[in-house]
Amino acid sequence: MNILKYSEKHSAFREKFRAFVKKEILPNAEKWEQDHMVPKQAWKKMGQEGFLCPCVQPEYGGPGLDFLYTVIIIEEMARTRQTGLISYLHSDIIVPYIESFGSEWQKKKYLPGCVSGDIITAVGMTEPGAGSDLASISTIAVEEEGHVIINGSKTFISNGINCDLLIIAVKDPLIENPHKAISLYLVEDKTPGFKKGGKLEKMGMHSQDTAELFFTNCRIPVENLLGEKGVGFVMLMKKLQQERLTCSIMALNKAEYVLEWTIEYCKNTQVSGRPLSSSQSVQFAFAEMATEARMSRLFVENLIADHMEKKDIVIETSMAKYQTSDMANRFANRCLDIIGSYAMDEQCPLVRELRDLKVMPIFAGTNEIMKGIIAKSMKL
Amino acid sequence: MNILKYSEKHSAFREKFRAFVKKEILPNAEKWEQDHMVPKQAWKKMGQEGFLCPCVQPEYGGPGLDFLYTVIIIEEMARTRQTGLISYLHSDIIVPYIESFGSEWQKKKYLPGCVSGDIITAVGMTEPGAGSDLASISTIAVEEEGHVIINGSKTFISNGINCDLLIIAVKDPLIENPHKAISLYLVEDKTPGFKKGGKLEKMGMHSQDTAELFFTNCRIPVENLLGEKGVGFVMLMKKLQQERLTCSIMALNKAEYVLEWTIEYCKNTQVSGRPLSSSQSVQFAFAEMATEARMSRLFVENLIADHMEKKDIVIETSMAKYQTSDMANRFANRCLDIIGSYAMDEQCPLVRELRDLKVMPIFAGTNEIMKGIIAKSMKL
Amino acid sequence: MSFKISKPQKEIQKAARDFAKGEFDKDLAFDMERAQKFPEDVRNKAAGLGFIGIHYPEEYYGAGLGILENVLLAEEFCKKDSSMGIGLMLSGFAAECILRFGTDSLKDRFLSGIASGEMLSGEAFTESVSGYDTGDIKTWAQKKEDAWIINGQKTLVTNGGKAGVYCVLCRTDPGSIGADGISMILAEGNSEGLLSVNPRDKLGMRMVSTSDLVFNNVKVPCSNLVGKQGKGVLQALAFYDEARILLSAMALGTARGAFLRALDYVRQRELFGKKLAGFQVTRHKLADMAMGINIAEHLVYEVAADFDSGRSDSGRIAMAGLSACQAAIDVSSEAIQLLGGYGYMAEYELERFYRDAKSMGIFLGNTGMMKDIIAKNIIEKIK
Amino acid sequence: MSFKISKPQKEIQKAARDFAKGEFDKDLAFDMERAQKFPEDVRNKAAGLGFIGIHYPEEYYGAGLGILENVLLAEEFCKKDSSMGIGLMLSGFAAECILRFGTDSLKDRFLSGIASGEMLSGEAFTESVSGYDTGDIKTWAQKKEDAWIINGQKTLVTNGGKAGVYCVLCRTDPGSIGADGISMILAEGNSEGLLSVNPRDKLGMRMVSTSDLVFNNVKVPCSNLVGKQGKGVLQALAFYDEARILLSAMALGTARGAFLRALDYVRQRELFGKKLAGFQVTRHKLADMAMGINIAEHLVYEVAADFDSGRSDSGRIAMAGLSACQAAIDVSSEAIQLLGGYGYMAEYELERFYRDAKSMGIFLGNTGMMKDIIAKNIIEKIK
Repeated sequence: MNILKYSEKHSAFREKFRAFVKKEILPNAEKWEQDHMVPKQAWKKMGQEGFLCPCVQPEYGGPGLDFLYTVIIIEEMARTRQTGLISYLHSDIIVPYIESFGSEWQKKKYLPGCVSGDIITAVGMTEPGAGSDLASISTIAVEEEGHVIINGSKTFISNGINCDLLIIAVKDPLIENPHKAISLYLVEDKTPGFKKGGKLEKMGMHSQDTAELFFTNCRIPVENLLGEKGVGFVMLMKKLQQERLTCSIMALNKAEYVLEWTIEYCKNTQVSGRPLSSSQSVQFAFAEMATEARMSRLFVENLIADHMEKKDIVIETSMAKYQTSDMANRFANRCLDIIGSYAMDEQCPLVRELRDLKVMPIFAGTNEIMKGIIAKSMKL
Repeated sequence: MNILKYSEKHSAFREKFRAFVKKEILPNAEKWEQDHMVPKQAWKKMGQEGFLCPCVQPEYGGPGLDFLYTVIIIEEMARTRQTGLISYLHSDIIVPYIESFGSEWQKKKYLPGCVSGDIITAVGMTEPGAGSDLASISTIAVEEEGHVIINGSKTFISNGINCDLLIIAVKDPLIENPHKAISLYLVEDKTPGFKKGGKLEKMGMHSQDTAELFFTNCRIPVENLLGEKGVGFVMLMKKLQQERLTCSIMALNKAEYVLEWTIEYCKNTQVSGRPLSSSQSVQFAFAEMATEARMSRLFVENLIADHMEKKDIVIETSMAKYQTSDMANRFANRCLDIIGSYAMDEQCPLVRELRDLKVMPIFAGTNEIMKGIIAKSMKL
Repeated sequence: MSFKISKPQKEIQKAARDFAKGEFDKDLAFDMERAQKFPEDVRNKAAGLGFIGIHYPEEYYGAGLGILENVLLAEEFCKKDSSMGIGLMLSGFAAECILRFGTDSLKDRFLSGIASGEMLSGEAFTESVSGYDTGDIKTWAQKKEDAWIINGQKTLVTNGGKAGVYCVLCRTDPGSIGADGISMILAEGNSEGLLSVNPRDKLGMRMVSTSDLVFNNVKVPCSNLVGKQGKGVLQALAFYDEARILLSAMALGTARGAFLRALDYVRQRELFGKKLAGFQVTRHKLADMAMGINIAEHLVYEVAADFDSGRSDSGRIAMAGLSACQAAIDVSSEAIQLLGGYGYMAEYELERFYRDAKSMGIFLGNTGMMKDIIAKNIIEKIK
Repeated sequence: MSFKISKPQKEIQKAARDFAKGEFDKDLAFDMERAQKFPEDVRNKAAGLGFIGIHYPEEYYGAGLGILENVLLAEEFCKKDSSMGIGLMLSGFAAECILRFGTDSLKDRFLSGIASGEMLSGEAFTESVSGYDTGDIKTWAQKKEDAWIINGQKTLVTNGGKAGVYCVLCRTDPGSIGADGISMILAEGNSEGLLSVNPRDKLGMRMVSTSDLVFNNVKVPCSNLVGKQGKGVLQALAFYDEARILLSAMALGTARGAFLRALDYVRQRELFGKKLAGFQVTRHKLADMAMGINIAEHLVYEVAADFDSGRSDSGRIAMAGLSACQAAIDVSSEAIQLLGGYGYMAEYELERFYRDAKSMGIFLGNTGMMKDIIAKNIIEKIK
């Protein structure tokens, strides 16, 4: 039973995006990986062709499409062998904060650029001393004569170098309850006092410009407050469902890609005159992984459908985030083991997947945080 | 998103069946387990109340209901702490052979009794030398003057003692190709030459009367041929989908029952003044199992919907059969480990589940057979 | 290095193997296991040959040998028949409390009887369903003249209702809470006021009885105190370590027995015209099973030899226990699957091995508890 | 029993630890690993101190010690830095073929150079992407007067392009098929007609080069034949066994190094106002990690000591390899998870340990191959 009802328009969009991937992304993937950076131009091309922020409403320059267009972009992106043009972070995780909580002025000012690719966004939550535990952040913001002064630092920020606009989580030092002390602000690139650190050297996601960000008496106008003051936590909570869901879609598609690639490789690679796939243990491994991938896809697609109906599935998306990212890592490990020596070679596509996937159980809330959330919902 | 659309009639049926379970099954479960047998009277009561063969058409005495009624009965049966009143084997695996392949005469003769509970059925495939490999059976049938003479033996036959009617798979010794040599026949209890062996002592499923069956020059009329001669294999293949699906529904519900029971137990059992469920590792275990159960349910329900639309999902049901039966066993093992010493005690409901569940990865085609089927479909 | 047992140890191993081969009858085991009984003549013969309490000093009918020798016995017995092996090896359960902490007079009174097969012993420790909560004890013993008067209720007592002597954890300091103020006192099985109730119908380990004990003004001599007053919980924890070594060996033997039965079957059985042992997936299962057993063997023998050398590490013992019980569960479970329908039938023994294996895993203390112990040792010890 | 290394072995262990502490600089390792190079001065110092070829006889600059001592070095080095340890320990890869089967003259020519740090060695065995298909060999050597003329192409050669000598599997019997008729012949790295091509960019083990070798009428003296003509595959299989022991030790050290880094982190890092090491789930992860390491240690030390005693069992070696590589992968993977975002950052080293671990698991021969070996041994040996 097909859960998601893709129309012909959706299919045409997918074809169009596939052509774009083939022409603009795949030929550049190696270079971006080597450069540890995607040029801003690539983001602009994405925007020009209508592949950024598909869900932003037309009054703010967006195409106002449904969430299935987002799904299509993530699915295709999962097979591009690069993670730097991390459009789902921009389109489906960060920009929705502005569209949902921004003032009319903010929306008019920023959203059209987000859609066109002229504004690349980043979100600054994590700090050296605060990862999964947002309440313990120590970047502070103080109001002063119509301005807000930010001091502190953020780390592991995706799009950290490329970003033109940053949503930052800060604490009001005067409020004791950490859950009421956190606000979100919009900080533009080149604001005095906002400094970008060097790119961080990571295991994978090499084309992704992850960086530290520093704030030293960084002054921004009070109008840059996103939503209401002190409700940062609440706003974050409201967006977790879509964040986890999009991560799940990416992880699921990565897992499927890893499995499909391996099956093809084993069918076509002969050792001692027999294809690798003729080994019974390899066949059973594929049968087991195919079963899990099938179940996972059904689960995620069902969540997509529910999400589109605006149901509260924050627990279920926590399940999916942990299950898909865990599965993708298990698949990469197992498939590398199956294929033999070629698995040591960076030419082998699975190698990059192994390196890239390793962060998925960590980011967007570690899988341990996810399990804690699920357990909490069970009222144990 | 709810995959299955239960109507109010379905819900009323479930309530009615629950009441029946409470009144007629639960109070007797312990005795049946001790007796290693369910009295025929219990089958008759099931039939009288309309809980046998819900899908048999009215012209043969059945209620002609949809497959969701079957699902409801299996789901509720999974929580009865007995496996002897194995109605899904009768109603949803064996009787469908008669309804699908039987002659009009056979259907008129046998189906009303199957529905009413006057006829309990069994199916004889497995032999001492042939389990998963049906082609190697050695029970033979030879035609002789309008009769068929059967010689051989069958083993591990559920309802082996109680059965009033047996569908038996036999080989024509004159045909070499085993795939064209197998036919199915209907053998009534008390036919001369048909002898039931003693109940087999098993690890679990104690209320289930599993037996060996012996055939010594057992003569049955040629009219008892089910379907056409030599197409036994084909008929069996056609029914595998529903067989695997019903087993999956049972295993899934057993897994859910095991998990639910354990969660309740751990919430309500204090050690050193704290409930067992307050331990973080126990909470994570529950979160992980809840996630898998959730995914599995979605998968199985989706297959139920597809099956009701008569889609070919024989591969997917093979996936489900292996996944659910494997999951149920893992859950039982893990949950017993979680609850501590009470897990050694036959009073603890999980103990019986552990014993009963152990056969599910073996029967209805071992899970290794399932994986082989899945792999074959991938054309490796 | 490679653990090489000595020649005398090999002889003990062989004697155990011969004994099991001669005395552990399959049909007898089947019947007794169902009836939850142990064949007493087998116990008597085993005792007569010195197989019970081999680690007791010679003056108490022991052989003055170590835990390692006892481990070899346990392994051989359980390899031949898990249920019989368990029943025999737990004859003197908790008597190690007497052996390690008791006075000579107590040893003389009880160890001799156990080693000669005349009596069983058991632990009356826990009062909680979890089975291992030694701190939360309400049973108390009051000193009156030359005697302790014991009142309270114990649960999940091994050899409950059958033992000639129980090692009872009692609160002897009335004002104490938690683990402090608890002492270990022996109570004979036939003491007045001592009642065995609620005998358990168990998943496995069924040749050993388990019940609750009710103490109603049970009076025992003051000299029945084992070890130091107030140190009962510490002594119990030390005993658990020792008991876990033995249990690991029983699990290791059970794994081996299941493995050999499965190996035998897959070498003979054909499927689709080919021996089961010829299928790669079968072969990989055998490899996994053998590896689990190999790992358990290493860990179990090591902690046994360490114990005999006066080194005992709870963390390593927990690892040995986990690995051996997991091997027993996994190997017997997979063995059942390899035998298919036959594996599920009682006649083929494997379902019994599996039930015994799973029960031992629970009896050991569950995985969470074992990991807690391991982690505590790591975090405290590794600098 | 409990594996207790001797005092001289402990001294070797300590010397290795001190050397690694002094010479394995974290920043240097980071840079060299990215550049896929090994710091030659570290190799020279190690050779000067006798850390290379410790198992070679003294006349060839070795220390006349066993594999077990080499295992202790590998473990210590990889514990400190997996990449540096791998780079150092594989300096003389495949030279054991010379050590075990070569003439004294070959030993003198090559082992001395390897042990003194002057040259590297490598194996030129496989011609298949699978990396382990020693039967399907087309490279052939033709005898002409006093020389072998080698033609063909080898793939996935360790130290390819860097080694002073390669141990080459060649078909010397032109009419042969499969494993028969294949011999092992040494070719020096600077031989005319020998070309290293296609250097690999690898997931891990990046301080060791890997490339293909093209042999175009490469002429080597007849005396370069190692062992017996036609027995090349058997010798290669024996070498794989020995190599797997060393690889297991490297993996064991990698697991240990990752574990200690994670332990250190969770003891310091706080989450929700509590030390990470205080969460039960963290503690259980540590328990699992420690248990994996403990198991691998037992199995690896045993096969090393067995090898030194002249007993070598391919099945047990495969078990040691599987358990050690799996421990390295699991422990480094879980360590990354425990460190969260930091774990993913190169600066914290664990991502490198994980890449090295995964690469070693593949280099060892994959799980399927190891289980095939184990199963073969079981089914052939156990009666």
